[in-house]
Amino acid sequence: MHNKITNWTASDDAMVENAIRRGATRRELLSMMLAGGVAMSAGGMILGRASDAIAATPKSGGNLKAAGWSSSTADTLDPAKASLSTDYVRCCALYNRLTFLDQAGIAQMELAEKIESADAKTWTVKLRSGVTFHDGKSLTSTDVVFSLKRHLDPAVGSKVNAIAKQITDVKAVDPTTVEIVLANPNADLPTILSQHHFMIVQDGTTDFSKGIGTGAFKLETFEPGVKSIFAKNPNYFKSGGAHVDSFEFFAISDDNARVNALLSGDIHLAASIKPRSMRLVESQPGFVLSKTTSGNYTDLNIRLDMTPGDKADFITGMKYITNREQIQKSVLRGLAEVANDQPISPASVYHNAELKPKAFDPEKAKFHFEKAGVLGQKIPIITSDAATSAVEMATIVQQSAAEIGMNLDVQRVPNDGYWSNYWLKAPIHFGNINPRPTPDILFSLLYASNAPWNESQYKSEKFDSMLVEARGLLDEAKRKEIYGQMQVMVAEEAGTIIPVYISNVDAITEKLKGLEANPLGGMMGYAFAEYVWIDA
Amino acid sequence: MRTFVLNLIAHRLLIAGLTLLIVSFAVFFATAMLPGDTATILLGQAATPEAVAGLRAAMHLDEPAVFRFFRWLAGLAQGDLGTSYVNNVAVADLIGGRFVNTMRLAGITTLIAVPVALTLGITAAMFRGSLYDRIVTILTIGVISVPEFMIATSAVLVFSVYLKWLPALSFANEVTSFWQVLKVYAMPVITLAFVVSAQMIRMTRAAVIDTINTPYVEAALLKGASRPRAVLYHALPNAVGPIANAIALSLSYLVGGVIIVETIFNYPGVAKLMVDGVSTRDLPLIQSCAIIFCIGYLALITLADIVAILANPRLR
Amino acid sequence: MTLSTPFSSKVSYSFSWVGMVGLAIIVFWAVIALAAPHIIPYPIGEIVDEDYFGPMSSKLLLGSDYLGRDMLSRLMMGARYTVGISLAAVCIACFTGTALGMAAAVIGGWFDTILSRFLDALNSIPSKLSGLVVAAAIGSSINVLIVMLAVIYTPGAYRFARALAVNVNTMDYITVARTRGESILYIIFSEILPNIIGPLLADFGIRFVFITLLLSGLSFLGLGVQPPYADWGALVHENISGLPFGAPAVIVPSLAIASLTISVNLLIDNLPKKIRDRSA
Amino acid sequence: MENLVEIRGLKVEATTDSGRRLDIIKGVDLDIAPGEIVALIGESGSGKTTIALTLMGYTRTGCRISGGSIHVAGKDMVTLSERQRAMIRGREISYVPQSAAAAFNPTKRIIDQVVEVTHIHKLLPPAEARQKAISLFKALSLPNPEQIGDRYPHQVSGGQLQRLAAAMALISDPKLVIFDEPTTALDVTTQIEVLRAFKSVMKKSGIAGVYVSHDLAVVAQIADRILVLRNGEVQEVGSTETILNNAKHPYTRELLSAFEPKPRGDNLGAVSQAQPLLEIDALTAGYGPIQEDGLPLVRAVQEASITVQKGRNLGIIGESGCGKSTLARSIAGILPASSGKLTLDGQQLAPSARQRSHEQLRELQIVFQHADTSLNPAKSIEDILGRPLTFYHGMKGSQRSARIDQLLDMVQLPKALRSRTPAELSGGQKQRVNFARALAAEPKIILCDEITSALDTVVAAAVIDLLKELQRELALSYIFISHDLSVVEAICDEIVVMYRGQKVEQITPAISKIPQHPYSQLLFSSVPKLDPNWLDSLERDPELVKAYGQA
Repeated sequence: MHNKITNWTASDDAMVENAIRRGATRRELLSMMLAGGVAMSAGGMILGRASDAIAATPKSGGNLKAAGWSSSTADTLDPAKASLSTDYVRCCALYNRLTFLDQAGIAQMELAEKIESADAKTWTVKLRSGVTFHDGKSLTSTDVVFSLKRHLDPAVGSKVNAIAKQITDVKAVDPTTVEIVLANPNADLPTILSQHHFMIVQDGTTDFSKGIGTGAFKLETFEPGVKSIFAKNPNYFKSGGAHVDSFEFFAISDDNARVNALLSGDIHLAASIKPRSMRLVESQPGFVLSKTTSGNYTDLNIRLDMTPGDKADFITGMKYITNREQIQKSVLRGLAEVANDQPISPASVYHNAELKPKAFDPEKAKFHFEKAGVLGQKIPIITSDAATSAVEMATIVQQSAAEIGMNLDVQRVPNDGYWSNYWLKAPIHFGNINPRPTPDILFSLLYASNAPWNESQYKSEKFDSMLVEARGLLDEAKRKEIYGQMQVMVAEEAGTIIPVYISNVDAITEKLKGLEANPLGGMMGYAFAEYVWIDA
Repeated sequence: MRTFVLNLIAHRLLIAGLTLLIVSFAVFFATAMLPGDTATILLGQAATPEAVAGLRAAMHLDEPAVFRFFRWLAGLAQGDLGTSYVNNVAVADLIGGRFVNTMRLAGITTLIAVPVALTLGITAAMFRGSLYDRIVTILTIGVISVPEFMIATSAVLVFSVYLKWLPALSFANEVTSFWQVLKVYAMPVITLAFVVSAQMIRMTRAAVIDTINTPYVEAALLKGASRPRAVLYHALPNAVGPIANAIALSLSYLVGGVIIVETIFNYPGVAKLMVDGVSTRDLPLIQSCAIIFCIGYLALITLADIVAILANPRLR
Repeated sequence: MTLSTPFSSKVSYSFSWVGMVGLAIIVFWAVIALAAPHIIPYPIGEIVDEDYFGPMSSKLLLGSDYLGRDMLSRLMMGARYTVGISLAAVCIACFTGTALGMAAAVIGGWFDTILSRFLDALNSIPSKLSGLVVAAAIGSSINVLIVMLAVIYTPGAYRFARALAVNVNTMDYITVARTRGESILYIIFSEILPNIIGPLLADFGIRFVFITLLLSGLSFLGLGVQPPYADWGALVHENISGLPFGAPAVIVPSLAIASLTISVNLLIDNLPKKIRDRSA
Repeated sequence: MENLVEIRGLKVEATTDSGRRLDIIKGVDLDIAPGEIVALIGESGSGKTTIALTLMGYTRTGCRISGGSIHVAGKDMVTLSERQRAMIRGREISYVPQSAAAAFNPTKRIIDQVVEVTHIHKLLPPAEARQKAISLFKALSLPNPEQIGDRYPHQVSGGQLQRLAAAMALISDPKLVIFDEPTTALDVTTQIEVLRAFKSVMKKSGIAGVYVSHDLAVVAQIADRILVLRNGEVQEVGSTETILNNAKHPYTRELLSAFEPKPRGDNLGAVSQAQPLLEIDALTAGYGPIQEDGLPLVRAVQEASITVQKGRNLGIIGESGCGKSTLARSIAGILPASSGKLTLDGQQLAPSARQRSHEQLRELQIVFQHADTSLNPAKSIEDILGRPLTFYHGMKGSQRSARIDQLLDMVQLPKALRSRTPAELSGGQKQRVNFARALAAEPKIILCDEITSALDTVVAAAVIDLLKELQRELALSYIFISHDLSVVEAICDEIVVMYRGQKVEQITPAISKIPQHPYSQLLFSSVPKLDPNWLDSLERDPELVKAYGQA
C-alpha cells in the first residue's frame, strides 16, 4: 500500500518539479540562479529508449489515461492546498507557474517573460502577453498578485505558507508587471516560484472546482477521490499545445491493481510501482519502466531530545547496524543509491562525495549500544507503509540488531493518520522526504533549529548561521563548500539515518512516447500530460 | 388478520428504527473518539492556536459531544448529512453518485449470486448425501476460505492481463452498451458472488433440509409427487423465512463489505469513500457512510423479516 | 420410528475418516504453531536469498518471499498468528455471544429486547470498516486485533445461539427446572447449553473461517500483525505480486489458509459421534 | 376372489448409527381382499406403520426393503423403479397420515393440496377436481364444503383436518387407502364423527383399507380383520370377531385386558375425615394483554374452584382447549393466575413459582405429558434424578446414589438404566423416569398432566397401576389431568369435568354419582367400547353434538 494519505511530505513534491520544454527563453538572471538548481542527474533516464523518444516526432490525438497511487475526497484543484501527487498532476494540466524547472534543475520562464532583481530582495516580474484563461479572460498582473498573496492568508491554509512568508509585499505595477518584495535577499526566488503551489489562478477565485487556469488542458470532469477528465486546451499559449486530445487521471492505490491495469491495456501509465512488481512488467512485451533517480528518501528519525536518542552512542550504533547495501539490494531491488545520512543526493551539484556512507558493522554497533547502555533493552520503532519501504527497512534493521542482541520492537501503524500522529512525534520513527530543488530549502525545512519538520530535533547555532551565510553567497565554490560542511554536520550530528536515495519507477506502455527523465520526480515532475503523445 | 399483519410489520419497522437510533449514537461517539484533532489536521501547517480555535468554533467542535450528536441527528432527520470537513462539499453530494455505484454493483451481484446460490443450495438439499451434495458442500467451504483479494487478483491476471478479455478496472472505460456493462462488471461481480454465495448456499441447504424432513413433504411424496416437486412446491415455501434471512445477511455485505473489491477494481463506491473519510478524519463523511451501511443492513434484515411474515399464512 | 429392542450397554464412537483427516491437519498446524520458533530454518526477518520470489529449492524448501526471506520459516511462524489470533477471537466471540444469547432467550423481556437491538446495531456496521476505525482509534496490536475480531463476530454468535436457545427454552424440561426453583445460570449452562452445543460448534467452525478471512482482509488494509511477523493472510497479500509467476510465496500461504479452514469445517461436520448401538 | 394385496416374507432393515444393519420387519405375510379393511395393531415400534408404508414401496430414511415381495393389484412394489412407484402412489394407493395437522403443508391452501394428486397424475381437469373434492367434503360431513377448501390448514380444527386428509386420499378413487392412526390425536367426541365418516365412505365406494392403530376399541369399529404385530412379527391374525372374543396369543390378551374394568383400590374409607390439601378458589388464568378488569384477554380458565383432599386423587377431564392444562400450569405457578387463591396444606401459594418458597415448590410437583420433552436429552437418568435430590435435600455422593437406586426401584426400572440418556429409553420407561423425578422431591401432591396419553394402551395401564401402588406407599395425592375417561376413572376418587374454561360438574364414580350435565354425558358416552357394533349402535343427540361437539 502506497497510500500517502495526509502526507505533508508529499505536499512539497511540487517544490522540486521541473519540466522539459522546447523553445524556452533564457535570461541572464537565470544563469546566476544556476546555483539554486540541481544538476542533471546521471540516474535519470528512460530505460532502453531514451534516444528513441528524443528522435521520434510527436503525434497528435488519442486519449491519455494514467493512474497515480493516492487519491481521496480531499483531492483539490486549489494549487495552494494541493498535497498529493494526484493533485500536482491535475494542477500541472490546468495551470501554469511563473517559472518551471527544466531537467537540469534550472528555473525557466513559463508565464513570466523575465524575472529580475538588482538586490535579490525586490523583484520585478514581467508577464508573458497573450495568455488567456480557459474562460477567455486574459492573464494580467492582478491574477499573479492574487495567486501569490493567497499563500499569506492563514484562512486559505496554503501548504507553502512557511515559504511564502518571506514575501513581504506583492503589487501590480502595470497589467503585465508585478513587483515582489522579500524580507531578506534570496537569490532562489525564481526557483521557489517554480513549485506547484505557486501556480497562477484567476483573480478572485474562491471556487476551485472549475479548474480555470491557463494550462494545456481544460477541465471536463472532476470527481474527488474518483477521477478527473481533461480536454486539450485549443488556445494554449505555447505553440502546439498538448499532443493528446484528452487526458484522464485517477488513482489506483493497490500496487498490483495499478500494474495489472497497465498490463491489461486499460491505462498508459502506472505511476510509482513497487520494486517487487518490476519483474512482471519486464516480463510482458510492450511495457517499459521509467526510472527517475532523485533525492527522494525514507529516513529513520531518532529524536535527540528523547530517550534513547539523547545518547549519542545509540544513534551511532543505529547508523552502524543499518545495512544500507541490503536495503538497496533487497528492499529496493537496486532502484536506489546508498546514502550517507544527509539529504543532498548525488543528483545535486552540492552533493558532498567525500562523505562516505557508514559501512554495516555489527561489532561497532554493539560497542556503541553497550556504551549507551541500551543493549538488550526493548526499543520501539514506529513504522508505516505510509513512508515508502519503511516497513521493510525496519525489519532489516531489526533483524541485524537482533543478531547482536539488540531488541528493536518494530511497531507498524496504519498509513492513515501516520503523518499527523506519529511522524515527528515518536522517539524513533520513519519519515519520507521528497526531493527539494535547493539545499537551502532542504536544510531550512528539515535541519535548521526552527525548521518546521526537524525530524530529529537537531539544533545547532553553527549550522543555522552557515545556512544564512550560504543563502546570501554569490560565490558558487564557497557556497558548495559550506553546503558540503553542513552535510557532514547533518550526517554526524543529526539523528536522521538516510540509508538510500530512492528512485521512482513509473511503468508505461511502449505506445506512450515523449516521457523523459526528470531528475526531480516521477511522471516528468507530474507534468507529463502536456508533453507525451500516444503512438498508436 | 390483515391488521394483525400490518401490526407485525409496523412492529418490525419500529424495531429497525430503534436499532438505527442506537447505531447512530454508537457511530457518532465511536467516530468522535478517533484520535487527531480535526481542526489541526485540516489546517495543516497553518495550524496556529488561534486558527485552530476559530475553526473549532466554526465547526461546533468546542461544544460537548452530546450537543453535536443531537445537532447531527436533527440534520439527519431533515435529510441533511452535513458538510464534509475536508472539501466543504455537502456530504450528500459526495455520497450521491457513489451510492448509485454501490447499489448498481450490489444489484447486479444480487441478480447473479442469489439465483445461483439458491439453485445450488436447493439442489444440494434435494440430493442430500449424494456426490453432488458433497461436491457443493466442499466447494462452498473451499471458496470462502480463499481471501477475496486473491480471487480478484487472480481473475484480473487471467482475464485482463493474459487473455485481455475484460478490463482490469471497472469504471475507467466508458460504458455505453449492455455488452460493455457485462464486460465491466464481470469480474467484480464474480468476485463478490464467490464471497457472498457460500453462506447463502449453506443456509439454503440447511433450511430446505429442515423442511424436507417434515410430514407434509413425506405426504407429498406419498401422493406420488416427484422429489423435485416435493422440494420445490412443498418444502421450499416453508423455508422462505430462513432463506430470506440468509440472503439478507449475505447481501448486507455487498453494501459495506466490498472495500477490497472496490480497491482492486478501482470501483468508486461508498465503502472506499468511507475509508477516505477515515484517512482524512472527515467525521461527517464517516458518520454518513456508516449510517448508510446500517440503514442498508437494517433494511435488508427488516425486509427479510417481513418476507418471512408474508410467506407464513399463519401470520397472514 | 423407534423400536424398543434390548439395549446393549457398550458405548462406542464412530469417527469418519473425513473428520480424522480434518483433525490431522488441524493437529499438524497446531504442532507447527507451537514448535515454530524452534524449528524454523532461518530467522523470519533474515534475507537469505539475493533473488526474490525464489522457487522451491533444497535450501529454501518453499522458496523466498518478496524480500528474499525464507518462506518456510515465515509460513511456520504465520501459523502461530493465524491459528492463535483466529482461535482466540473465535473463542471469545462464540463464548460471549453464546452466553448472552442463551441469557437473552431465558430471561427474555426487556433484557432480550435491548441486548438484541444493541447487538443488531453492532452487526450492522461492516466489519472491515469498523476494523479500520478501531485500528485508527487505538492502533493495532495483537490484543486489539483479537478483541476487535471478537467484538465483530459476537453479534452473529449471539443471534445464532439465541435462536437455538429460544427453541430449547420452550421445552418442558426447562419448565420443570424453573418450577423446581433453579437459577438462571443453572438453566443456561446445565439445561440449555448441552442441547445446543452441536450446532454451536458448527457455527464456531464457520465463524473461524470468517475470522481468518477478515484477518487477511485487514492485512490488505494495512492492519494486522506487526512485522517482521505476518499471519497467512498478510503473507498472501505482501507476496501477491508473485502470483503471475506462480511463486510459492503466494501459493503456499493460500493453500495453508484453505487447508486450515476446510479441515476445521470437515472436523466439525464429522465430529466423533457417541454411538449407543440401538436400532433405528 | 383375487387378493388386492399379497405380501410375502416382507423384510425391512434399518441401519443404526454405528452402521450396523438390523431387521425391523422380520418376514411378514399379509393379504387384503378388494374392499376389505385390515387393521394392523401393536404398540409403538412394532412395525405397523413401516409395513403399511411398504405397500407404497416407501420406507423412511435409513430403512430399506431387504426381502420379500409386495404385490399390489398385480405389481410388485419391491421391484418397481422409483418412477413407477410414484405413478402408483396417490393414484392406486393413498395414505391418511396420523397427524393431519402435520401432514398438511402450512403454506398452501387446503383445496390445492387435496386436488394435488389429480394434478400430479393428470387424472382430472382442475375444475372437475375441485368439484369432486367438494363432493367428498360433503360425503365426509364437513361444514361449508364449498368454502372450507379455500382456507389454510391452521384455520380449520383438528377433526376437520383429519377428514380433509381423508378426502385428499380418496379423491383419486384409489384401490387401497392406508390410515395411519388417523384418530389418535383427536378428542373422543370428535373421533366418533371422523370414524363414522371414514366408515361410510369406505363402505360406499368399496375401497380396501389398511388401518394402523394401537387402539383396539377403535379398530374394532372399522376393521374386518385384525393383524396383531410385535417386534416386526405377526403375532396373530383373525377376523375382528375372533380376535376380540377368542384371542390366543398372550400379547393380544394383554391388549384386551387393558380394556377390562379395573378393580379400584378403595382407599376412600381409610381417609374418612377428609382434610383439604390443595384448595383452588375462584382461579382465573389465561393469556394475552391484561384488560381493564385486570384479567387477561384470553381466559383459558374462569373462576374454577376445586379442592383436593389429603390422600385422595382428583381427576380433571375435558377435551382439547377446555383449559385443563392451563389450570395445571396455574397451580404449578408456571402461568401465574390472574385472580383467585391457591392454598397448599394451609399455606397460601403465590401465583408465580418464582415467588414461592423452596419448600412450597418441593411439595407440589408437576409431571408433563411428553416425557420426550420433559427429560433433558443431554443428561443421563442419574443426573436427571439426582438434581432434585441435591437441590431440595442437599444429597451428595453415595447417599444420593443410593436414593437414585431407590427411586428407580420405586418406578420399577432396572438400576442399569441410570447411566443411559432419555433417548435410549422406551416411552413407558421415560414416563417412569419423569415420574420418579417428581417423587425425588418427596412432594405432597403431584400434578399429572396427561401423563399416559402418549403411551400405548398396555404401557399406560401399567403406569397407572404403578401410580396407585406408589400412592398407597407414600401417602401422595394426585391431580390427574386427562382427556381419557377410562384412565381418570381408574385412579381418581373424584372427577371434575371442564368445558371451555369452566368447571361443568364434579362427580364421584366410587359412590356411583353419574354425570348429569349434558356435556359430561356426551363425553362419557363417546369413549369407544370393545364391541364392534358400538359405533353403529351409538345414538347421540344431534343437538348435543351440535352444541358441544368440536368436529
